[in-house]
Amino acid sequence: MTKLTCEDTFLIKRRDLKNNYFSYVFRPYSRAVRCKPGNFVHIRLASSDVYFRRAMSVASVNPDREEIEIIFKIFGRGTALLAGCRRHAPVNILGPLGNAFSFPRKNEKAIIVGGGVGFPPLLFLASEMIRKGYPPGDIEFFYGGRRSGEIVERVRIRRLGVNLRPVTDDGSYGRKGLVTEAVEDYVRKHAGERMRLYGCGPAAMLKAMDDLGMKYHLPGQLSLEAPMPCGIGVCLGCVVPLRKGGHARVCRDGPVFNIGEVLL
Amino acid sequence: MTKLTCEDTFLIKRRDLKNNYFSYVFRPYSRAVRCKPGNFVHIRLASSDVYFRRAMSVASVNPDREEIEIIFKIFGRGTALLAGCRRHAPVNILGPLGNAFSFPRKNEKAIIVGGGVGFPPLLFLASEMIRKGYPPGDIEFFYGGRRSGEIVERVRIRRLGVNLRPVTDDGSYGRKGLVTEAVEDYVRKHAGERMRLYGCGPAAMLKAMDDLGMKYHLPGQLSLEAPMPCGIGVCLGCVVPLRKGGHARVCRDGPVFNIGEVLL
Amino acid sequence: MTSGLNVNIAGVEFVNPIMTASGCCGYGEELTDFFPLSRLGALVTKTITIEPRLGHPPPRTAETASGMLNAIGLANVGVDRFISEKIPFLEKQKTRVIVNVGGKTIREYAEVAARLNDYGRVDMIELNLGCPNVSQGGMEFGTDPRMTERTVREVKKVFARPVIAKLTPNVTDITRIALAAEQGGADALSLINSVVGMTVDVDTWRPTLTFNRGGLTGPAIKPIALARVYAVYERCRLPLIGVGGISTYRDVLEFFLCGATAVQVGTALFVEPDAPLRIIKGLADYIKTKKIDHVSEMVGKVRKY
Amino acid sequence: MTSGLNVNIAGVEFVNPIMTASGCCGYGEELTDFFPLSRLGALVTKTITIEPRLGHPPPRTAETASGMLNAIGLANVGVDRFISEKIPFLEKQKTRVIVNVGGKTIREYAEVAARLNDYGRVDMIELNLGCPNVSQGGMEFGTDPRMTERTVREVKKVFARPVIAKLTPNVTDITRIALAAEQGGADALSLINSVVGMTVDVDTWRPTLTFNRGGLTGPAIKPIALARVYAVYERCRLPLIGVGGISTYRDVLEFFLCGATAVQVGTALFVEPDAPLRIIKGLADYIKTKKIDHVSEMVGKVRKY
Ligand SMILES: Cc1cc2nc3c(=O)[nH]c(=O)nc-3n(C[C@H](O)[C@H](O)[C@H](O)COP(=O)(O)OP(=O)(O)OC[C@H]3O[C@@H](n4cnc5c(N)ncnc54)[C@H](O)[C@@H]3O)c2cc1C
Ligand SMILES: Cc1cc2nc3c(=O)[nH]c(=O)nc-3n(C[C@H](O)[C@H](O)[C@H](O)COP(=O)(O)OP(=O)(O)OC[C@H]3O[C@@H](n4cnc5c(N)ncnc54)[C@H](O)[C@@H]3O)c2cc1C
Ligand SMILES: Cc1cc2nc3c(=O)[nH]c(=O)nc-3n(C[C@H](O)[C@H](O)[C@H](O)COP(=O)(O)O)c2cc1C
Ligand SMILES: Cc1cc2nc3c(=O)[nH]c(=O)nc-3n(C[C@H](O)[C@H](O)[C@H](O)COP(=O)(O)O)c2cc1C
Ligand code: FES
Ligand code: FES
Repeated sequence: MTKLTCEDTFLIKRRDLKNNYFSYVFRPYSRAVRCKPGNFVHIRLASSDVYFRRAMSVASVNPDREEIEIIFKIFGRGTALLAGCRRHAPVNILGPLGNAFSFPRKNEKAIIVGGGVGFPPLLFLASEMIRKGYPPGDIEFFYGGRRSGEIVERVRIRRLGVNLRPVTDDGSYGRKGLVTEAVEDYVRKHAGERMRLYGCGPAAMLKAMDDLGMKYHLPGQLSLEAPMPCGIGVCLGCVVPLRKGGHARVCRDGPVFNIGEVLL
Repeated sequence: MTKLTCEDTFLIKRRDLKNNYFSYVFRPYSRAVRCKPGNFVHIRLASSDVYFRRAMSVASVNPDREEIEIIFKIFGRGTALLAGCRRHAPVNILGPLGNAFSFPRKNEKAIIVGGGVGFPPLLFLASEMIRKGYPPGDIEFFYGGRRSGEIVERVRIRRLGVNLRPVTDDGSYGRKGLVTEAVEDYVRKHAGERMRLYGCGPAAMLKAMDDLGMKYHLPGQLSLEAPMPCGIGVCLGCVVPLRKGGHARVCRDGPVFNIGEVLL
Repeated sequence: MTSGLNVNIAGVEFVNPIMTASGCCGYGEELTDFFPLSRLGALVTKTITIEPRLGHPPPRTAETASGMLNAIGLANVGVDRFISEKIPFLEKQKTRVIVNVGGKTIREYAEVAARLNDYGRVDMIELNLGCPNVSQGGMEFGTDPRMTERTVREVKKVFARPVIAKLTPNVTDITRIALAAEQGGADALSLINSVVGMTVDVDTWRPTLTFNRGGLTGPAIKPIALARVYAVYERCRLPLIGVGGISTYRDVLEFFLCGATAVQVGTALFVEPDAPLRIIKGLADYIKTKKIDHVSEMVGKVRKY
Repeated sequence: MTSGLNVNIAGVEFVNPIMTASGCCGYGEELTDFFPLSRLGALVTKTITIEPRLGHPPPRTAETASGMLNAIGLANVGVDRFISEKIPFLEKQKTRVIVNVGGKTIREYAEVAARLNDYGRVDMIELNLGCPNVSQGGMEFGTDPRMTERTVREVKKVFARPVIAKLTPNVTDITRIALAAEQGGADALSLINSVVGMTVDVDTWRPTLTFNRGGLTGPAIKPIALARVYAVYERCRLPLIGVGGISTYRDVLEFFLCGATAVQVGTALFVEPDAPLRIIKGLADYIKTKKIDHVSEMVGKVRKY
């Protein structure tokens, strides 16, 4: 069995998506082929302030060219440092880590719900579903953000053939309001149809998704975030409480959990 | 009075002098005009391993363009990090710090002796002496290194019009042996002439220069090195014992000391 | 098995002096994704207590300058599940296994030790005498010499193989605690456990950890650990296992020179799970280059001024 | 004088809560190259002893991960030269002056304090009760509650203005020492002094400092300092001055929230001599943005779990 390891790779493509969002492509990353939607990589940012790696969901892969992409937003020290990387800079990556989303059944509609910087793993999920033969038209891609500028990579998402349903807090792009309100309207309107929910985004959104899934008895999965010192399951720092009692590690038992599994 | 401060500047010229030597030019550095031969700047290298600044002698200035130059060799973590800076990178500089060399009298020959990476402040010294009207032909510029490749910036030194006298351990360039042996031969041969010694280099070389100055009753100055946490005289970390008793701070009472002053 | 690296502590042979520290490698399962555990000198498990423990609610880790703060709160599966679920896995691993043991009372320490005594797979136990992250038990044991001595003595009565006492640095004079552990019959000492610390999230005005304070670890504390190892080495003859801020083979050399016979790598595993491999290779190369026959030749050899 | 920043400690008014820590700003002369000392809340001098001291031979500082180790050994000009050479300079500075005092015996502390009592320029004295860098004096005073209490008491008898006790973190329970200092009559406490540490130069196998061990300071120890401030704040009512690893105004907020009324900036001055100006500005902006009338409103207000 090939072992996991920390791998030095290079930032070979760096796109500024505006509004503090960036897309980074790393190559050569020998484990690109093993990355599945939901997996994340743990990125080293050698600096005195930022001692831990930072987790970043895989946003796309090109296994032939041994490339992976991440998309991130500057939030604090860690991501600011990451944003300072120049093209060709060496970057140390540990991964792929965590579990993956399970694909919907053929007869299920996929209700994908991304909030803010939670959309990258869902972009990967949608792409992979389509690549595996799932009809793009059966994918509802809800994407919530504060303002129009926070809905990035729209063209790219549309190009997949999915139904992009943008929602902004201020209505500056797409529907106005909370993305989960839009989802609930959709779910109610299509009551009786088979659907599967997929969500990734801020804590409040995940909680609303979880409630919604349980209320309408819809199956689905949520990808969680937590500060992750190790990312591999040994430090027990990233735990979340489970509904059935006990803790789960977001990094290893997740980051993807079934709706209803975690006490959000 | 204008106060000292830490100043952000940019690496605008980066020359690889081979054999791990580099010349860096920073701009705009508003205090360039204040730098005198012997002064050093204290350079910040934000990193977890390298908490302190690193001292670097000023190798040249261009006051009109607000530029200063340093020349360094990769030695350990600090200089390795410095060498990793790319062009246009911001660099924080504190300085100019320390005292300066005093120029020779008109009737004195200047015997300048650089060992390894000790030559940059002497390069600045020679240039400034010449600019102030001192005849280049009266400057003997001894420059010792291990191998030929370690004698850098030869053309530039020669172009000053000084008598460059290279010495290498293995004889691969210039005279073979120790630079201080060459100096002693010269001093002995020119006994009776008025001379002033200037030295900067490894500890053993400085010791030999000090002995030589005292043996032949020659005045002169040596520029010392010490690990410098603060560089401004407040931590008392960089002290050296004085011959008359007590300690002197290399950063503030030096780095330039008279021959015979310090217990080397 | 690189020659020159094997060490013997209290009669137990280790292929090399690099262990993974308690609480930083779980029970070993996850690390097998990175390397066969046989590459390690030993694996030291998370602290095992008599009852399973969930630990403190999250957040229970925080980042600090060159280090981290944690108050996991001794989350563990408890000795029963450790025996039924983890020992079978460990049976298949060709490495030394040191089980770290904790408790709220001396009796609890002894009970866990007694249960483990029946399992030959447990080569040694290490007593966690100074965990800053629990309200009851932990700290008291390691800050009071009498408690230290009694805890070790009671455990020695019920556990037939060697017992290591792991000491806390949060004391005025660690050598007194070390000598007390020796008096109690300890076969070796591990030092140090984490250093009490605290940080505050200035955006929320809340402590960064739900337990309010926690244990500081990582490169930041290496000088603290080295000073403790050296102080104890000067006064106590037990073999010492150095822990605290190790991430490179050069860090390990510092610990050897200060008197450690072996070392444990903790927080560094979070940044680089395969750090032990890099460290072992670095050590092997170092002794080869320096023509040192055996790492033991360096132990305590710092050339003190 | 930005409003909302002034603080009062034991009846003495400070324009702001930012002081420069002992041993990190000499006697103030050098810092005037960077800013007028009037910008500071106070300047705390290097420890003054009865006799002049050269300190330990170099090397006496070393770099560590996010910090440094030092064993300067209380090098200072002695109280006589301090009075004749430094006080005249300080007379001209419009800042509060706190003179840090050390000694090998209680008597020496008292003698220095008595000499300084005659100079009104000395607004307060701070007793260095825990310097890890001298063989005699220093540490003992701050690790034994009785010695702490007696030292403070004797000094209070001869020095008429407020006396600050500066505590060492190298103890099992700092609150006991704090209460002892209070008992002895201390008007305020500074915490913490440096943390005992050691590092080894693996190229030479020598300690990096000629004193072998030294004191760890800088960002690395900030969580240690915060935990001590918070522990003492919970038990002791004296005003606290936080020290340890401060380099930004956000660090200062953490200290306020944990219970410090003022803070000292030490090692950070080495990296950035004008750090105090940046910090003062950051604080002023923070309270303005957050609509906090006065920094004192934050003291001890960490929202404990
Ligand atoms: C599985 C997973 C996938 C993610 N995917 C993405 C993504 O695709 N795009 C994206 O923009 N963001 C992603 N994140 C979030 C990202 O990892 C950053 O943590 C987040 O953006 C915070 O930004 P920062 O590091 O700049 O913040 P900072 O201000 O540097 O850190 C925020 C706080 O969290 C703490 N912290 C940060 N990282 C850790 C850690 N590893 N361990 C412990 N504490 C820590 C810091 O100490 C600080 O208190 C993901 C997180 C997880 C867990
Ligand atoms: C006045 C002066 C002028 C100098 N001019 C030059 C020059 O022109 N060109 C040049 O190449 N070099 C110059 N140096 C030396 C330079 O500052 C570096 O210290 C030296 O090159 C060591 O390299 P490093 O930092 O990579 O080594 P490292 O391995 O990073 O450091 C070497 C050792 O010194 C310690 N150390 C380094 N810096 C400090 C500090 N500031 N305080 C305390 N300890 C420290 C480190 O901890 C380590 O133990 C000068 C030094 C001085 C004092
Ligand atoms: C997240 C975490 C959990 C820990 N859990 C334990 C534990 O359960 N028992 C124990 O004795 N030490 C525990 N420790 C302390 C380590 O074993 C080690 O003593 C300490 O981290 C110092 O080493 P390091 O700096 O290499 O991490 C833990 C440390 C960390 C960081
Ligand atoms: C080089 C140096 C010298 C010091 N000298 C003294 C001293 O003479 N007296 C004293 O009480 N503290 C002394 N200290 C301790 C500082 O005042 C302060 O308590 C400690 O450095 C922690 O703060 P910091 O992390 O901000 O530096 C010294 C610290 C350093 C780094
Ligand atoms: S991040 Fe360490 S267990 Fe999840
Ligand atoms: S480097 Fe601090 S006094 Fe010289």
